[in-house]
Amino acid sequence: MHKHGLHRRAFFGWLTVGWVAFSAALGGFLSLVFRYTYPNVNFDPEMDFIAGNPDDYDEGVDERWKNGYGVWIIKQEGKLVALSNICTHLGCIPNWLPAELKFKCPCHGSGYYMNGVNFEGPAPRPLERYKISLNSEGRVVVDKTKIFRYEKGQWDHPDSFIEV
Amino acid sequence: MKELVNTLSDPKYSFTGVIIGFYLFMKYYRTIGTVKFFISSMIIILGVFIWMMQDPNFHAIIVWPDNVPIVILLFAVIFFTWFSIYKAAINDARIEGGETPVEGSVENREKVWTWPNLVYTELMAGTLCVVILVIWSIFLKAPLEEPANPTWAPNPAKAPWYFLGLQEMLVYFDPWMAGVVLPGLIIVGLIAIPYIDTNPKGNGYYTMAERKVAMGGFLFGWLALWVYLIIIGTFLRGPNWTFYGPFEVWDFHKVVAEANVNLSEFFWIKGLGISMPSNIFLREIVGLIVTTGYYVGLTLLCNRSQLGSSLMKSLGKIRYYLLILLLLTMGLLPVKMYLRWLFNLKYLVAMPEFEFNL
Amino acid sequence: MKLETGMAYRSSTLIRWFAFISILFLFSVLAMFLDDYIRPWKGWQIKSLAVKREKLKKDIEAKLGKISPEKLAELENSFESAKDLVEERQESIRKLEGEINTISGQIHGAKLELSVYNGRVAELTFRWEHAHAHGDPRAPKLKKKLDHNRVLFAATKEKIKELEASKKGPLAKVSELKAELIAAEKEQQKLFGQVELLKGALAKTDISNPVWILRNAPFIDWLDPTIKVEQVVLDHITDDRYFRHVPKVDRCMTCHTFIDQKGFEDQPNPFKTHPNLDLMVGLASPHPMKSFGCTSCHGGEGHRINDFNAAAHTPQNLGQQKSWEKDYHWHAPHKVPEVMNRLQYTEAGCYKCHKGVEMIPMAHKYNRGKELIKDYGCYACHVIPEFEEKRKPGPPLNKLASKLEKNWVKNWIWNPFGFNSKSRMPSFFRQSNNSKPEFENKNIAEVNAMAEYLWDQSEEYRPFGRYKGGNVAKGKELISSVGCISCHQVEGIEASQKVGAKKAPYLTGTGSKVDPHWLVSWVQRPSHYAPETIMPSFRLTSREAQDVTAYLLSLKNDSFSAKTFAPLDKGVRDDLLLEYFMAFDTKGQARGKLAVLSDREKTLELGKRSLGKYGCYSCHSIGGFAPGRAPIGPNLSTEGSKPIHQFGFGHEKIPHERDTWIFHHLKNPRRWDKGQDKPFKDLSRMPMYYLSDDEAQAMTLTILGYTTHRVPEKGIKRLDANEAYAEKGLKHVAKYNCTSCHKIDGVGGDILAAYEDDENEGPPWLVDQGHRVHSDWLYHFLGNVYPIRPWLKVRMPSFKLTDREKNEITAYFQAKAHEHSFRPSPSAPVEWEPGERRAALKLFDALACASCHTTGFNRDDPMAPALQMTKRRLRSSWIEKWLANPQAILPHTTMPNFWEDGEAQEPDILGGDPKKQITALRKYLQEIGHDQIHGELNRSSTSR
Amino acid sequence: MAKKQSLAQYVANTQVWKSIFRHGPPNNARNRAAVIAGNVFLHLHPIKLKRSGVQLGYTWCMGGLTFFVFLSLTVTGVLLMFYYRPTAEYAFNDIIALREHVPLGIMRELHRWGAHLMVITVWLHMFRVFMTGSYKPPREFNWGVGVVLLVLTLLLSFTGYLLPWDQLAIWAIAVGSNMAKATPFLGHGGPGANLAQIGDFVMVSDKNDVRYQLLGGRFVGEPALLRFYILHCVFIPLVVGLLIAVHFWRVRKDGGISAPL
Repeated sequence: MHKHGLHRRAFFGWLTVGWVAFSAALGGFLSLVFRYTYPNVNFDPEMDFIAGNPDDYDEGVDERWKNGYGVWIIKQEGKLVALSNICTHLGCIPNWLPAELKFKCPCHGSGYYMNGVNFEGPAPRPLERYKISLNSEGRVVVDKTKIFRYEKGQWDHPDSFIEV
Repeated sequence: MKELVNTLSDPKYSFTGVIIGFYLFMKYYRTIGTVKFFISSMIIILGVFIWMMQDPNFHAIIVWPDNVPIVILLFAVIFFTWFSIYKAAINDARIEGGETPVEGSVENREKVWTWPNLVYTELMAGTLCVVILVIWSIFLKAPLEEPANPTWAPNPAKAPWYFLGLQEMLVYFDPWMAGVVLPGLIIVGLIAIPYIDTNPKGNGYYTMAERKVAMGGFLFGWLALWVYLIIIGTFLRGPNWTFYGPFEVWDFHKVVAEANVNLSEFFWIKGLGISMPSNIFLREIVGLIVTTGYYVGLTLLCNRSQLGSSLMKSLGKIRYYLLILLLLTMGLLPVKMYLRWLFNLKYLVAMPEFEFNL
Repeated sequence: MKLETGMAYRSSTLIRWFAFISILFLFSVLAMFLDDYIRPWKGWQIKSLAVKREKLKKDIEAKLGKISPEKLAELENSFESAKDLVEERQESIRKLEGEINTISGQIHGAKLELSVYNGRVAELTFRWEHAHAHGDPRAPKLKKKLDHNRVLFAATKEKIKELEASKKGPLAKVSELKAELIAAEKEQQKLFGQVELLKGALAKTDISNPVWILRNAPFIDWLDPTIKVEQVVLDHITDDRYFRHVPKVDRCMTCHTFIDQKGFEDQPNPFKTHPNLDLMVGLASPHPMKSFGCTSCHGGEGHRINDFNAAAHTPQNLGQQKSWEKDYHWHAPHKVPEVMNRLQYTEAGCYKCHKGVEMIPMAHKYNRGKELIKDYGCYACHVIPEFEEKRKPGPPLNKLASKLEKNWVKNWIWNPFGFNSKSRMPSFFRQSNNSKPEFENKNIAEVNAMAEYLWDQSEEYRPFGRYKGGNVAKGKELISSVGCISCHQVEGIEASQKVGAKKAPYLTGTGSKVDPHWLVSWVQRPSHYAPETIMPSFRLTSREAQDVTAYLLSLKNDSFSAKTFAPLDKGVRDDLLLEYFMAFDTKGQARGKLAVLSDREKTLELGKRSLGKYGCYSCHSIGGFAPGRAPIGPNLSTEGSKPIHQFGFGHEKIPHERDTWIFHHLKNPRRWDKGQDKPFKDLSRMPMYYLSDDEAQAMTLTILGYTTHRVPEKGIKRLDANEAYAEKGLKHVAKYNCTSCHKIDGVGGDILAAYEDDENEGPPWLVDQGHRVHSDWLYHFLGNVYPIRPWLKVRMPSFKLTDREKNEITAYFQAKAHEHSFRPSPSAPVEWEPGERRAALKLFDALACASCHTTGFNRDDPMAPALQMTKRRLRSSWIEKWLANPQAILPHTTMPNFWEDGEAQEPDILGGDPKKQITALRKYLQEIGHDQIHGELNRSSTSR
Repeated sequence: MAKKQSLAQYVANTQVWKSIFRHGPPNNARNRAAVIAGNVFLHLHPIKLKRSGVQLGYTWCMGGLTFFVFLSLTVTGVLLMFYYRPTAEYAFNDIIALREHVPLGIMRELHRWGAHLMVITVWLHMFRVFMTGSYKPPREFNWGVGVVLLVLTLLLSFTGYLLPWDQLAIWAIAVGSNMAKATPFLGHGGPGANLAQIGDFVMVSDKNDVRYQLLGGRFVGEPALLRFYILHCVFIPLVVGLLIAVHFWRVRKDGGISAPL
């Protein structure tokens, strides 16, 4: 009886070991497959570019970098800022309506003032600004990897604008 | 007249209409579930539809190739909803008279040979389906627009039609709610139906009287929310996702006054007239209280009601609270819609710092 | 033990086996994971962090060392006191901040209102315009509503403005109250800002930091790893995937972590900084890493990072190979589309983008190889890119009989180096593969026949001059001073060895070689004998020509010319001819063909065939050989991509590598025949140039550059308009060897080596020549050379230039100087300001210009160019620039700087304003100038 | 005798015929049973079923039609794959080619409208099942499987939407996939994403969130086209096929078409 019980325990011990090992291995395998779906490098386009000289820009919204780089350069109140052209609602691309002095998203109608602050439609927050700086040759460099968000109070950060 | 239709089809009014209609539908389903009613109403509907099709703007929206399936779906939904109500009405009458439902009659319980009865039925249905598909394909070309251009979004940019209900929800909710939480709850809710609905009656035959709550809940979600939102999203949302009546030109420049205000702004700025506190949670305290109140308060209220206590008894606690949670979350949508229309409320809780907006 | 009923196995056994196999499975998954996670490049990156850490620590120490402790204490004090000060004012600050808060709330509220009115105005505007345009009766009502809302909108906006204005006061007060603290913080930031930045960077290199470990931890290292594959994707340089080109991807910087960062020059590879960041890789260089990657120039498989060998690293030399074998298990790359260039051959990568240019700027090794290819005339026998239109490198042989003796020619062909140690005619005979007696006999017959054929084809030529004897010493003096040594090295003339010119043949043993009458005619007017020659005329007088000839004739090599060349063996000749005929005919037919020919015809036939066989016609123009005949050597235009198995290594024990083969082939082309039993007609014929290792290596590099790579249009270096003109002209400048005398914008001036004592005695530097002279003058001058600096012994020779060449050379200088105007030199009279002319005259006297620039003035011993030529020759702007600071243009010039440091030497004239003085002087020079372009000065016309 | 034998009889008597069909014409009880039981495709059906199960008025045949449309989509889809290359350079032109110069240019229409039809039939199937209460015990699990199949049908259609690589396609997918961005904690635009950050270690960003996994990049580009192609043509159909098998098996095991107890 006693012997039988021991046997039984050993029996369940091996069964547990087997299934635990099997599930762990299978889980590991599937995790690696999951990891496989994230490539180690990406071929997305460059995230920074040189956007001419500060003098190239007039007061207002400049759309020359919208296509290709997805950036509006806006000169307002002595500051040059690089505004993202991605709607904070669902990532559509708003249009600049010069007559109404606002950005309007065609997807769900979010509206933004020239400075990028939202005022109508479903957009939850203002447009994002990118890092903008002057390089050693005095040219404007826009770096899209660094983002400044209004609602976090980041628009006062010295990298988020150039004084002109 | 067209002007009136345009105005009335604005969700503000039409959604209210749909809710009233749904109530009447549930109440008078036996009248609706008659052939006479169907034929007369079909004549009216088709007449109205043909009249509407005379309008170039409406015509243009309807015949846009990717919208055709929705028109087909629409008529199919009308027909099949009526048809099941029709059968349910018959069965309900029989049950009241002490008979079995039609499906349970001795004749229908008799077993028949699969070959050739079912096999040929299926074969013919399939063949007919191919015929429909071929004719559809011959007359309607699959849409193809300009080559993909990641730098320029068309206006309006719409998701596939079966997701337009979700896209329409985005007007009232943040993407995490409309795109993730609500669809997720829909799926979970659907899977949960058989486990929540413990009513043993109505299994295997059409009936309304024997499972009114289940029918009401499901049909409301299915017709009043899902199908209705798809129709709005597909036919009545134009450039800038602005609302356009069925007879309105999709004028790119149309502007609708929209100045939405968060609950916190209502409270601190408009109500108390002081600036917003810098602490996020303090700032949003009202919204947090209201949201908690919505779930907890309404649940408590429901517990006290007669229906609530009887449900609690019959379902048990887990089923009951799950049901309440699902219903309340489904109810969030109409609640949010009305809050938007009545008070221009943007968010109950607005925490863009955490991307948490409700 | 008995099994249970219905069981095939004992349960316990089954379960144990299952457990065992599951554990195996678990381990295999673990092994798979580790295999994936542990990659060699990760090791290099982690090592590079340690390197960076060391550097940052040093930088921080250096920065901190600069801050004095007194200053630190002072700063601390001022900070503390500022803090106390502001603390005292805390109450009023708090009050003000409360005020600001209230106003902010009001602004917020007003803005909410504003957005309501804004929306209403927008909607009503749309609706009213719509109604108005369509004649809707509701239009007036809508308009009224719109106007009402507009008023509200404007009022709200006004309110916001007022509120914002009222907020400014308290805001300013707050910052005033906090001013000291803010200032102190700024001061601190100024002092420690950079150190803080460095410290931040240092923290990132700390691999014991838990965050660092987490970021690079197994499995979650996709989130935001710091150890990761770095790469550049090149838009306009592609990998050739046969019928498709795909953008090149380079990941070299994954291990070569600091390749584009300054400050790691002393690190061992792979952490070394690129040695030439200003030209390559650097962000501001013309070839930034992001646009050009690495393998575009270096070659190799830049996208492969998991194996040192997969990237096709190629060692520089055996030593490096050995150490790589030890460190990285290096083996020769195989099955690799493109092997890396050895370090010494890196410049081979330049050519694929820089095509169609005479020289590639900064690619010194490549340019040297190309120069050597040009000098040795490789392009004559091989098709080589960029050399398609070059003239034949050897002299024409169609008037040979009037110049040389037949016996000498035979000896020369047999062994050119026996006569001229620096011969550029290569050796075809007496080589390792044809020095068997049997082969030598045949070769002797061939040489004899070739000479006979050349004499047979030689045209009549009568030298126009007669050599009557001259002064050898004077001749020697002339040769060393007049300019010959810029192209020739001449035996017995030391200066010529100093210059070491290689453009033209080394002149040795001339007296034993050429006919004296021919020579005297040649030195005087080379084009009389060879119209196509590039040798210019130095405008020697006949006396001078006699002297020069006398010196050249005094150079003898009689032992060479005295040797009588072995006579033609007719039997051998006939055998050779039979072999030729039998290539297509039967033996009988061949014999028949031979029998028909006369004895002389047989010799000439063999001569012609031999000249064809050895490709003599490629370098020399020979009668009877049509000009369009295909070159004898293989096409080298894709040699750098030729598959390795297409190179014949024979039985030589040499590593089977492309560059090695080319190098050894250049050194000794006949070596591949070693150990092979080849019939006479199949022997390798590429001649021997006796190249030095250095030369062979340079040429190998250049040839390796000729690959099949097709860089897309976008990636190729395109010349702008200036560069294109400069490039066109440069071809002529190179052809006529202008740079051997003139240092053009810092390049060339080889002959100046002979004028170490005083460069003013040598040919003038051409600095900014396009800006300096009028283009029409230069054009004229190139066709009609006249002395500008009559005191110089070296002469600008007269080249036979076509109009087009003159034009393009002029344009070359203009383009180089970025001078876009082709304005002819001024002809209108000078316009004077009042009193300016008098001042100019005074200055001209005071500065004693005429004491050096004498011709046409009062002395006959000029030391500087005649000023009368100034008007038509020099551009006004250049004259002023020259006057202002001559040394800035020509450091060695004897022209004094009269306005040193912008200070006039004559403060009385024109108020001592240097600018005005220079202008006045320039105007004067232009006034006294001659009008005709030609510089033959008419003395009588000069006046003061 | 042999002369009178018709051709049909002759063929039916050959060894080949008999090896394939092991029973006579299904005109008697034995053979009607045999034809269903002996055929791999037909044996999904019971040999006999309740009369209401055959009635179109009860079942609307929507489930069967959904399966049928799925099969026809598989066939047309496989045929379309012969001409379609999922790359940014070619995808659009190949779609044009399918209509303009490939024979049977209606193939794409059949596939696209078929896809819409399948969404409709699967919805109506679910509607019918709910209306007849057929999800009730013992069929709860199969209803769950059905809901998953409904979701997968929508995903199939959604992933296929991108493949023509036109404006309609990428912007519909952009709008749709941006919702993944808003997934709480897993999408970089969702609630809680910015809590998952230690110093400059951003755990949820546009480079590692669920949308990146879905698209293989930060936006709808060529990797997204490839991923959607694989999902559409291989991955989801395999899962759907598997679940359909489960679904059908459970229909049989749970008592066939529902009927009053």
